[in-house]
Amino acid sequence: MPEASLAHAGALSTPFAWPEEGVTRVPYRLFSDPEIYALEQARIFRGPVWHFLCLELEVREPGDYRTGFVGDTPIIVTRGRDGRVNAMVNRCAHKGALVCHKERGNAKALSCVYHSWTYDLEGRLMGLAFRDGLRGKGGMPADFRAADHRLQPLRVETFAGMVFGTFSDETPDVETFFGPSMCAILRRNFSRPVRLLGFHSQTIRNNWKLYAENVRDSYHATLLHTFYTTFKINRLDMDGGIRITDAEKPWHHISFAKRATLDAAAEYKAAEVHSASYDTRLEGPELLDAWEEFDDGITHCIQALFPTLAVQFTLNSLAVRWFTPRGLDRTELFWMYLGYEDDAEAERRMRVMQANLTGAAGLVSLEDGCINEFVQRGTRGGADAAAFMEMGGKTVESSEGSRATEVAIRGFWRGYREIMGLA
Amino acid sequence: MPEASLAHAGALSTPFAWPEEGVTRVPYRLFSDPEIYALEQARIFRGPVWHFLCLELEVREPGDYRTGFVGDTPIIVTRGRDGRVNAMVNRCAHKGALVCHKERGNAKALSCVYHSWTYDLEGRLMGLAFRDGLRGKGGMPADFRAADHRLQPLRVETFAGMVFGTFSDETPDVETFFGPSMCAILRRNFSRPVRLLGFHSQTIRNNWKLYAENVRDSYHATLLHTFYTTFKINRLDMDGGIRITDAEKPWHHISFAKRATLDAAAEYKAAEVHSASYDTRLEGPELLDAWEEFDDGITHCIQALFPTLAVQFTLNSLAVRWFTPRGLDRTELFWMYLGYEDDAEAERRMRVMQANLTGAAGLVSLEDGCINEFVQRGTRGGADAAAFMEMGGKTVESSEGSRATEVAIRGFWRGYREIMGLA
Amino acid sequence: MPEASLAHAGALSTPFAWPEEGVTRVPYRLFSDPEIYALEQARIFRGPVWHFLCLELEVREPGDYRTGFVGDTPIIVTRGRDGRVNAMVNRCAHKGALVCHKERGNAKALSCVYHSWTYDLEGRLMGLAFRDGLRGKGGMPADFRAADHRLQPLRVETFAGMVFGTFSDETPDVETFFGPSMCAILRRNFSRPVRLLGFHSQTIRNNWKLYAENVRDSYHATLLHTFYTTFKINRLDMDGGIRITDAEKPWHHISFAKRATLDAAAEYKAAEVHSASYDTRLEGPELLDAWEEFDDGITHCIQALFPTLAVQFTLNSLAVRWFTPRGLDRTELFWMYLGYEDDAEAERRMRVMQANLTGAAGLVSLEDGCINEFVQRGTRGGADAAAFMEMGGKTVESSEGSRATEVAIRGFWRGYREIMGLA
Amino acid sequence: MPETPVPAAVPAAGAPETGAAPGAPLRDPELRARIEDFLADCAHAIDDDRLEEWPGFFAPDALYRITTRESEAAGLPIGIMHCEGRGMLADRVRALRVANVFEPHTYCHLLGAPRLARAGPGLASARTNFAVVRTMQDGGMALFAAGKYLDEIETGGERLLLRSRLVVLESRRVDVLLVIPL
Amino acid sequence: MPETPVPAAVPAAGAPETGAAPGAPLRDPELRARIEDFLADCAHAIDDDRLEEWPGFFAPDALYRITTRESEAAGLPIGIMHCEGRGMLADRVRALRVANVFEPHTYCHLLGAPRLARAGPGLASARTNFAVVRTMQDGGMALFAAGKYLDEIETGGERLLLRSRLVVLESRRVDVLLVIPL
Amino acid sequence: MPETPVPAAVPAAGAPETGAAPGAPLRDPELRARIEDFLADCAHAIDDDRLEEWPGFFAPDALYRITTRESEAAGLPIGIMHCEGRGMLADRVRALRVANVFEPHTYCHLLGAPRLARAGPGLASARTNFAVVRTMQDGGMALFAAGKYLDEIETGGERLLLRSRLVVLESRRVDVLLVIPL
Ligand code: FES
Ligand code: FES
Ligand code: FES
Ligand SMILES: [Fe+3]
Ligand SMILES: [Fe+3]
Ligand SMILES: [Fe+3]
Repeated sequence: MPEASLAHAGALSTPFAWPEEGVTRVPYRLFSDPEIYALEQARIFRGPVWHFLCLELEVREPGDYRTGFVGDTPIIVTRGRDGRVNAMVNRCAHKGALVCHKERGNAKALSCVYHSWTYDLEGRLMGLAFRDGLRGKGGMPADFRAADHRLQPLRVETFAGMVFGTFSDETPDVETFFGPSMCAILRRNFSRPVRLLGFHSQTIRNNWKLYAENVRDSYHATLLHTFYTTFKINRLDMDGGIRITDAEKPWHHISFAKRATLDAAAEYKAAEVHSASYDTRLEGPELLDAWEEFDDGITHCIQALFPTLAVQFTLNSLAVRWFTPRGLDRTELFWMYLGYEDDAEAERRMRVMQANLTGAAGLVSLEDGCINEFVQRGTRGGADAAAFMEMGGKTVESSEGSRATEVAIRGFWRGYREIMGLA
Repeated sequence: MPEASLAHAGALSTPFAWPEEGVTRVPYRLFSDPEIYALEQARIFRGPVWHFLCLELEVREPGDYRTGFVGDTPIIVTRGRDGRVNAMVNRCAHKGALVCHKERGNAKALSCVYHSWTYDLEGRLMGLAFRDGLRGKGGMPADFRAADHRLQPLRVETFAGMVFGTFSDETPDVETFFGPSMCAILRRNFSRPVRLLGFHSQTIRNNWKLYAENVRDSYHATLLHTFYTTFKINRLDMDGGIRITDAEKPWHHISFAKRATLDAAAEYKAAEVHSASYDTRLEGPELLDAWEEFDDGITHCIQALFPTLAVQFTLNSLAVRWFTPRGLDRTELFWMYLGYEDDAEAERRMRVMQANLTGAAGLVSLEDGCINEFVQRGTRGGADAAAFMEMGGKTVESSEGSRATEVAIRGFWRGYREIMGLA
Repeated sequence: MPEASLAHAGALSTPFAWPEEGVTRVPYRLFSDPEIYALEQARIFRGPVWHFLCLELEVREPGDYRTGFVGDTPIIVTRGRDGRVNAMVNRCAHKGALVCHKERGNAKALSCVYHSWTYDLEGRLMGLAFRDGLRGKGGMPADFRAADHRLQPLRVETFAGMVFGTFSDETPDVETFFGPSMCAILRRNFSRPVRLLGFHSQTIRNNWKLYAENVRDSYHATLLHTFYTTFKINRLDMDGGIRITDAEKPWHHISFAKRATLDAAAEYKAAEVHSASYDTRLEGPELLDAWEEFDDGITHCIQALFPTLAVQFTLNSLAVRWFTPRGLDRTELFWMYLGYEDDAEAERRMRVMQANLTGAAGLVSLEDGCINEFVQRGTRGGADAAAFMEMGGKTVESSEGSRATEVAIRGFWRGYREIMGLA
Repeated sequence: MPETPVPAAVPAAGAPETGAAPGAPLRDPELRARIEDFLADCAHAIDDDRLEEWPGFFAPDALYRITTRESEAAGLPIGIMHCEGRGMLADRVRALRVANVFEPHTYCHLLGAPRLARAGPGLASARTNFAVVRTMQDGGMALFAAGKYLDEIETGGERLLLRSRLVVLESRRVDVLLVIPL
Repeated sequence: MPETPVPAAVPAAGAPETGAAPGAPLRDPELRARIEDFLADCAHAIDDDRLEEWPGFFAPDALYRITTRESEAAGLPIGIMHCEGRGMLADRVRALRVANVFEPHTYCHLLGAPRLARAGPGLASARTNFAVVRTMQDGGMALFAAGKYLDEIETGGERLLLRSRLVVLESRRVDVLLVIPL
Repeated sequence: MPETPVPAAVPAAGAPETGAAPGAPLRDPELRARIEDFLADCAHAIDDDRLEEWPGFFAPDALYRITTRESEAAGLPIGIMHCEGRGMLADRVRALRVANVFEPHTYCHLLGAPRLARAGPGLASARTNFAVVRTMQDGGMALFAAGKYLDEIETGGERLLLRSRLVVLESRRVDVLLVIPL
């Protein structure tokens, strides 16, 4: 079916009805229906939502550009001569070619290689070859006006060193969209100039929303990622909780823990946590060398921003993680590791070592590379069945005292359902 | 289109009408229409049909499990503590992850790695981690009842060492479903304890039903598999025939031949059988060493069980073959080679040698790896055309005297059409 | 959706409306909608259009056959005993298998390997194995008539050494379809017996129509293929133009240039042609050795024949190029290089050298391998947007004086729209 | 439910230089060169469709088996192909030429460095990882097979000969069919 | 917008025989043979799931890093894996055995010819292109990784040992996950 | 309709140790090592984007052709690339740098063991199977090319030089385009 046909849920060839239990149930059809995927492109990715585009440091100098995606739509982010950051669709106004076919670069202007239509860094058409033909023959008609043609712009806002873009005029400003509580913690993390330490990505074989759930699933970490548990980096029996940062729009959340407060709970013995089988001596203990970086005692903190961004500060490892749908059952997950410009050598060294914990080969994250695929595969043939998520109750509200809850996932689905218009 | 939408033929976006000539005609659309594929999942694979799951010997001990598929749906087969064989959908009752992500194993209980929901070997939920949260915070709501959650069970019956499963309560018992005549020959083949001698699979690039036809196509063997003919292992001019084992439900059949009765027919010269070009001397004749294993003179016997199972006894080679759709134009074909526990060394050796005849590299079967793909590719652009199958007449009835017939294929389509509800 | 369902534009699940500006606008949906693809199969590839099948020299001798495709439909071209060229669908009349599974060969008759149904070189059923069964058992019913079964034929015409086929009885004869002006230049190119010098293909990752545009895009060559420009092989400031060979049916065109007439135009400086950066000294100048082969001064001439064929004579390089859809966003592009039987050794040597300019690794054509993919990717998420093509005006008429025009592309869409019945 | 036992710490020594390959290292440059050439020739004969030469690389009573890693681990006697003696190899080639029906395709063998060892007097062992790229007549190209050759090579005679070749495939699943020997 | 500068004509000489590999050519047949066997053994130990042997191929204080071509070019300190010392290698293996959850799969390493050079007394350098074919338990087989090993090998002792191995992957994108070392 | 004639039985001898490679075996360890390093260096220069060095591996009047197995079998003079002399190789490199437009990508060459032979005084022949893994800037990685190098190598001078390299691709179909030399 053409994407064009799916601007509204009403256009679905098979009507969709959310179970009456609400967001404690999620029909598996949402992960396997190509029409739902097309609808998401229109309602979420081209809709009233702020999408992470890149970090400001990736387009530091005027003329720097960096390409990416908002959903399926190819995007260019540029730093203008005026120092402002711009974003536009990477689709030539002439015949639709990618204007930038390199992922990164620096250019005075954006020139499409097909017919040399050339745009300024804001995406305005500056000129085109042979506009008046040659020797008065050929060329564009008299009524051609360059001003009528430009690269489709996105609204752009930068916050805490991150660049966000949206296709919609309805989207409230970034700080309103994410809310003050979320913005405060982001400011904490990006209080000083950051430097890029590492970058790679993963292809995960699942619908993008399964990873969105995974990021919000404070219930699984200690059970699936047993390295976490074993080495007491992050356990549910540390002080910690889930903060829904906006009760009205419970789409985003913060998950935090304080390592120092560990008080081993009996439930861990009860729980079928196979990490029990692992003795905790590391032959290379420097792997976990860390220092107290903040005075709030928070040693593990993840901010999940609707729909596809997460910022994490685990021990001293600062990383920005985001993901992009690559089809119904493929998602690309990007990892960007950061440090501060003024890090001491020893500090940088510890951040480098701690990066072993996360990413595609992360000792405490590699399971997430396959677990969502297990759900994608497990739900095949089950389009009529639904997930059951009542851990921590059936409501969507902060759970400051416990992370043994699925509240943040329910919050995601609240937002998804609202934006998608799925009654 | 979501699978969910196709419970009935009436839901097809393009109405389907079977040609008036009936099952002597098969529209090629059936091999290329994704909606038909989705409908098959509901009507055949989740419908009132017994599906082969595995051999009993694969789950010999209590706690043994083995995963597989019924159509697109992932399945677990287990041997319970009570020694009974169970089957259930490999989909966690929590959020749908594969509960078993290893193909085989032995376990006291089935524990989902995502959040450690744990099930007994019958698929009943035994417990889940942090059900009551930690220190009274978090956990499941008060009205949570473990008994409400379990892995979706299949009905299971074992027969002649084979494990069958069905999703439907309407399916009659296995012996009724396959019929006494079929069951008799299966008992003959599995009269003594069997041992696994070999296992591998093939990806064939065709719709699963083309292989279902191929297995029932007694007309092609001697023409396509010229090695057969040349070495007089199986020819149409041996005594043999096609037995439709249930006139009412002509879905299954037995094909048999008696090698000793070969009486070279003139038609072989007439027929364009290019094996004529092959002189019959083998430099390694031990390849075909065999012994008379049964006193009924039958040296070649194939039982085709609707929809996707075949058991074959060719010379002394006993094999179970089954296939699973892997999409509209992909099918996985599994080969399992067997011998008897009490085989003499010389007998086992002959079974091993004879295995060269079949399988992915089988001297007389490798053509089936590509021939159905040739049909898949030949019928592209021909969704409105249909196959013509009147060899051996237009009816569906046993043909004890000849295998120069397509009766068994027509029988398959009779069953397919009935179950699919395609008028 | 089954192909069967899309015989008419009315069958589209989402109605299509062409923009009121007409063929100066092309909605990107046409490159990404699977229903449009299916409709093209019925209306264009199985419709009233002549399709290039192969060169006569590929089936020189009686019994020679060569397989190929018309859209998705597999085809066989044969040379009959009577010396005439035949074409038929490569789909057995029995059950639909490819009758020829080798790309080329010579055979007395066409015999399907599945059940040995055998056809003469015109596709008539000659015989089938065991038609009367064996010893009077089995075989075809009494009312079976071989004459009722044959390979589906295509109408065939040969012109200038090229073999064309069509499924429709409405298609006018080849010379009428392509028009006298086009046929005249084709005769010029194939005035003497040709010899095959080279053959290869490319997979390009775009919808087939993007390449059809590319071939007709006289505006891009000098801007994208800077090697062209730099070495003054073909520039817009040479005498040259676009000849729409049939005003009524402006589907085909001829593009030509006269190298000797180069008169470097100021617009080249103005144009953002990055070739400026390349100094023109070749270390191996023999690459461009050429001779004046015709007295009309034309040194660069491309004939684009609707829908998927182009014949080119660039310097002394004669090549036939055609392309076949391999799905919505895949196309296979074939290159066949030719010389004349009576070429002198030095001439053949120059044709061989000049072949470095074109093909998958062509110094002036390799960009076309990726540029259409850039459009395919650039238009993702833009199904509602459209290309803008007013270079050289908004009309469809010859532009003898200039190639700074998109007239030939507009001509293609005029034909496409008419045949597809897209109002 | 990890069935694997907890491993011991790093093995004190573990003679990594010999690893799994049995017997003493084979370091005679001349013999190494001969074996490397021999193994390449055997692969090239297949790749170049000189299949009639292929049985000539084997001893008259050689054993040639193709099986899968999974079957080998399970000790199953039936793999995917089993030939005893050069005659059966020749029969395979002749069946391919005159009897079997399949779409034309070619192989391109990529061999890793063979791990050689002395396996007895006049006998060398070689373990060679390999990959085979299969190309169909329409240009479709894919990784068809990957695995290892476990060879016993007779080095005593004037020409090297395979006494046995066990082809262990990584995958238990074959794409379409296997007719050209690996 | 080609940022690349216009290159000079063909370099007069450019010592192509040594190319990028630093140091003097290493042509001693005996040592070449030992190193070739050593590199093969290290790959086979992984392929055969003898992972507990793998750290034994490294010097006690060895450096093992997996990074990407793109990250290496950008000089980024964080790649995909970073181990200092044999102990961290052993920890990786033990985590794989007892802690990490993933679908069972195997590797098949294909190594190109190692380009050897002398890198100092008792030290050799090797650059070896490689590809790893990953096979899942269901038979699914794919090219999982390609790139180059940049090794420093201690040749002084009785056994060869890796002083450092830098694994540079061609792709910055990993398919699913990376848990078995490359 | 099998056009292939019925083959004879197993060839009595068939000199499998030399197989297709012409001329006498080349067993001098020193020269084998030099050639192996030379071939690896040539591949690494391409893989590392040191393309300006690449023509330096060829003799001034060298012949470099890329063609397909199918075209070679048919004796067609036009393949996919045809360069006569080092100058044309340099022109290809410069066109790639400054004129041609394409999406950035890299190669990783995997070379099988070269089958070496003496082809005359001061001349060696080598047949080397290869595969090239192409990686796009977005991390997309695929088997791009497989085939064989048929080389003539001048061994007389101080540096080895390719007198001719014929690149025979398995597939007649190129994925997208070919601009970086193979
Ligand atoms: S498509 Fe960009 S200039 Fe024509
Ligand atoms: S999905 Fe299985 S326990 Fe949560
Ligand atoms: S399909 Fe061609 S003969 Fe049966
Ligand atoms: Fe996680
Ligand atoms: Fe068969
Ligand atoms: Fe072009």
